[in-house]
Amino acid sequence: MSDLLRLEGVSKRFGEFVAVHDVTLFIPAGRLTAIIGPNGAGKTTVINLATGALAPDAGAIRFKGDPVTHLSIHDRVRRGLSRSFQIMNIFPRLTVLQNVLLPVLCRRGRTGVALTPVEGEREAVAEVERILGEIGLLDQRDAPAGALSHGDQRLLELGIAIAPGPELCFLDEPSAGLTPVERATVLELIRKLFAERHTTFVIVEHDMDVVFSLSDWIVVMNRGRVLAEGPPAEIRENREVREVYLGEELTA
Amino acid sequence: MDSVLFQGLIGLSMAMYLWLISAGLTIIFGVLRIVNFAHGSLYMVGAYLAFTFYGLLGWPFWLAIVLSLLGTGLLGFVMERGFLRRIYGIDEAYQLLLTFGFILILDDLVKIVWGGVFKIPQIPAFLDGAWSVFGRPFPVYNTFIIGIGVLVAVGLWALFEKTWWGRTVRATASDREMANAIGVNVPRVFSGVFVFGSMLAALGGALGTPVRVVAPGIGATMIIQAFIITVIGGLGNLKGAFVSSLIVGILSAYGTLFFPVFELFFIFVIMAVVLLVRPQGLFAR
Amino acid sequence: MGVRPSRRLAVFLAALVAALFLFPLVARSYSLYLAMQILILSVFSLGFNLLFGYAGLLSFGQAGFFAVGAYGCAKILLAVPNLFLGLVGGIVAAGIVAFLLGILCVRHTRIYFSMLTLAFGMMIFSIALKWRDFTGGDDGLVGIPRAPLEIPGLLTIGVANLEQYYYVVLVVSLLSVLGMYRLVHSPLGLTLQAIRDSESRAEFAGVPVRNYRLVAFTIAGLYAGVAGALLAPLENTITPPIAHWSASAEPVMATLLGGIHVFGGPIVGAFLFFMIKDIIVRFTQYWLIWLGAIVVILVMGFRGGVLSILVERLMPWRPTRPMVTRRKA
Amino acid sequence: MILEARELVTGYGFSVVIHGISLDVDTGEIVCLLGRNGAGKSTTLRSIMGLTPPRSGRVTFRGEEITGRQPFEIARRGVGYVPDDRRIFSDLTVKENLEIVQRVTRREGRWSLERVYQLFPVLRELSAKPGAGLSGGEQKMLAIGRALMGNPALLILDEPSEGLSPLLVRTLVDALRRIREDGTTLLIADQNVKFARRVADRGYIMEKGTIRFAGPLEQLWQNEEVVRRYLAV
Repeated sequence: MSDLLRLEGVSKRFGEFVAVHDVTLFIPAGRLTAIIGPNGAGKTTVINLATGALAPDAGAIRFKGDPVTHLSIHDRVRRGLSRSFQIMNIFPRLTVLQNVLLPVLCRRGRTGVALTPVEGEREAVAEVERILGEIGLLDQRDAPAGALSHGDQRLLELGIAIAPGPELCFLDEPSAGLTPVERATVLELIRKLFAERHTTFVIVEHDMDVVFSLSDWIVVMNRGRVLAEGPPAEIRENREVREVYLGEELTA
Repeated sequence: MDSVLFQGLIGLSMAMYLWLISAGLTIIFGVLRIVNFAHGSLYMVGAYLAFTFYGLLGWPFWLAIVLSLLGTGLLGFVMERGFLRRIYGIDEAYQLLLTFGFILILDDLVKIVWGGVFKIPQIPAFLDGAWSVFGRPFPVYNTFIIGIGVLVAVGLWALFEKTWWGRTVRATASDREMANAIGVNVPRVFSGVFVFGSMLAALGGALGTPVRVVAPGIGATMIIQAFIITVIGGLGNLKGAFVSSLIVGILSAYGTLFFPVFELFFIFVIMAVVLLVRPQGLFAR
Repeated sequence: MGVRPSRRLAVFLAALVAALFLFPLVARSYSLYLAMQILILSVFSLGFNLLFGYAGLLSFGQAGFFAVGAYGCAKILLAVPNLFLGLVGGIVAAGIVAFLLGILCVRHTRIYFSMLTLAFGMMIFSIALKWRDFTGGDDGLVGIPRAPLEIPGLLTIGVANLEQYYYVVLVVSLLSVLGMYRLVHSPLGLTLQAIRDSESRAEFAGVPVRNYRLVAFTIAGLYAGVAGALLAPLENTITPPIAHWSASAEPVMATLLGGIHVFGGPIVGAFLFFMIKDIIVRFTQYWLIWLGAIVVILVMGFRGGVLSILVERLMPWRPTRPMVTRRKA
Repeated sequence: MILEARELVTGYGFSVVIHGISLDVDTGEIVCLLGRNGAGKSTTLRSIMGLTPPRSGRVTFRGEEITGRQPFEIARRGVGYVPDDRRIFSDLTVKENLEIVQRVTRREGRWSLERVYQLFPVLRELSAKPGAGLSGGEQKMLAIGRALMGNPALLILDEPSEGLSPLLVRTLVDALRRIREDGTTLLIADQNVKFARRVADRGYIMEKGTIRFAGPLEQLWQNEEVVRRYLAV
């Protein structure tokens, strides 16, 4: 299995605080990976480094074999690397359709078109409608995104993340703040997208139900380092991991 | 050589007016995170009030200054409690616009009440006259202004480093939510800081009464100079504001001497370069 | 998405345009002059609002580009008596200056952007004020002719009197409005609005955000240039105050008055701005105090602007205001 | 009861984070709110403190309703708050960080600078250092000391054990016990069950914004099912 994304010895510090220390991570295509760990473990920082929101202090990042360490965010998106956000990040004043239309127009190189109406972009709109159908928001296509319920906004966030047609997509706590029913919907959707679109997902999650039911591979982080990685069954029995979550160092 | 030093001294006294007005702006921005466009207008109101009490009514100079500070402070209180308080959470563009609206109102209000440019009153006797510095007459009043400016700088330093009110303000500036959670009455601190900043602007205006022309519209000029200084010093940085007041004051004194044509231009060049290269200001830690 | 105006609106707009064309038949020269001022401020404000309402950047230096357009047009007219050359020259000059300064300005957003544009605008002001040989200093440029509009081999139109010049202003303004309308409803317009709503989201959708901000900045500069270039032959005299930062506040107020999230907001605002001024000035010389009060009231209670309020009243199903408001903590 | 929270519903923007939380804290108790990340513990504490006012429900402190009051009023009535991210005033010194609380809450009582230094001797050595220059563990102690300086009747701690080394956790456990012995009631949110067992009397287990289980900690701990389902990996 070839690695889609490779982080090699990546570190990032903020002032005195070492957020990520010497992390080496290989994400192969077609494997659904979950990153877990306590608060402040460096999970979101890893996403930020991989997608270009932050530049690493040390280490190298390769995507599909090419070095991307110093590439801008939008260049990485163009190469097939996308993400969703932990804190809701949609375009609240645009309609649901427009929210998803932007990344689609962008992939098609149409965002610079200045004097013809957006409606003229029929192929793009058709593609967006397909995506909205997949995420179940088609009947709300003309609602302003900011007026959607929290659960629907999370679905939309997912829709925007997959709209660029990424080969690799990071999902930062896709189920945060959802009711159990909505959570199940999001979960089902990720599974479906994974199967149908052949997008490789990497999710960061706190909800262990989600993590263990969804992923093929789990990476456990603690204090900026990778503590362990392996298939779910193995992680479940890992003593070190249990300590991080249970605090067994107290008795040690 | 002497004339160069002498010009520097003139620049120093100009710098002090700039310092007084930018100190208030800096403190308000540092704590409330609001860019108060109307700050220059508070300077103007301070000047007009001092002129009324001192120039028109002939009251003692000191009393006039104190009354001017109180009057402008009251105006600041109304602005904060009545208006700004209600829009802290919203887009900063609207905060700029609101305070811009205040400029328009205050400019015309001043015209209605005082009718345009006022006649410069006499310098009070005990501050009149000149000393011989480098063989030239240097006004006592300018010396007085420099003294006051330095005094205010030392006073502000002591206020923020040595008093509990000052520390409370610093705590609020660095984390308003946590300050609230430990028991700081944050809304009251906000009002207090805004009033205090308004009074600093008024002090600049009031002190200028016997020597500087003040007309409606001076607010728009002063605010731009204060912006330049706070940007160069770093938004919200008091020490930076003091140093950059000196730089801008002295540079423009030499500027008027050596390159009168492009003085204004170069000051804006400095402002733009600082914003581009070090947006946190030249003197940020 | 509501791009195509409704039938009633279309009829109204057609009638309005017709009325504008017939206006010189009934109007006296003062009304014509006022109408031209409104048209010019409309164009100026539309450009400003592309930057502010659509791209989320508050510029306090637009008067600088306005002045480049005005001085550029004036200098050309004083040398070559051809209005066409003057207008094109002024507009192109403003566009070039906006593009070059824009490269620097779009590196920042929010208050830092506003301060940078303020600084650059004031640099242009100080050049206008101090470079006597070129700009005439504080006397400005005087005797700018309303030279004939001449496109070699195509047409020559005399515009010496006010009615004739009115048509030039009207046609250029309508073309500008049309261009802007198409622009904000195009994929580019959508992209700018997306950047305004969430810069990071747009970047992660694959948009090179800074480049698009530069595009918006340049277009806004061009529009300011159009407005400035149209002003020069109207006034015959151009002086430095048109470049001052307080002149930059005019399109800001007009836009705010009309509404920033509706396409026509800046136009309605420009109309209201001059109407309010015209009416208040009849009663008192202190009209700015009223304008200030209106600005304060709008900011405190009606941040959508007059047109947004109208649209909400008349078409309550069409959302114009942001649906997400920050909860007070 | 020193603190009673009834049916608290709190959220941010469109999302609701806690759905009807009720809990009681008796005078002199140490109560622990347990649950994984994102269960809603922090939000519960913030609702009580007035930092994120609840949308519905009520909070009573010493018999008086404090729902919807500003945080500073709640602090002045005798609630101390230690946030999970410490929130030290970075440009005040350690000593100033401590003393300022006494100044602003104006609550007389047992705690003084001297007694806080006795509790955390390391703070005495650091007293002239600015808050920004402290390590995470030192900041944690300072945050606790700062809250104590207001002589609270109730001390609320959010994730006190998070990110601490085992040695520091031991120091923390001792300190919290001494604070209780001095007559302060404690409400603690933490994910670390073993830590909670060592300090707390009673516990609530939260999951997905609701309380799933309540009772004495020993009882909770013995319930294999509860530990596995809500707390363990």
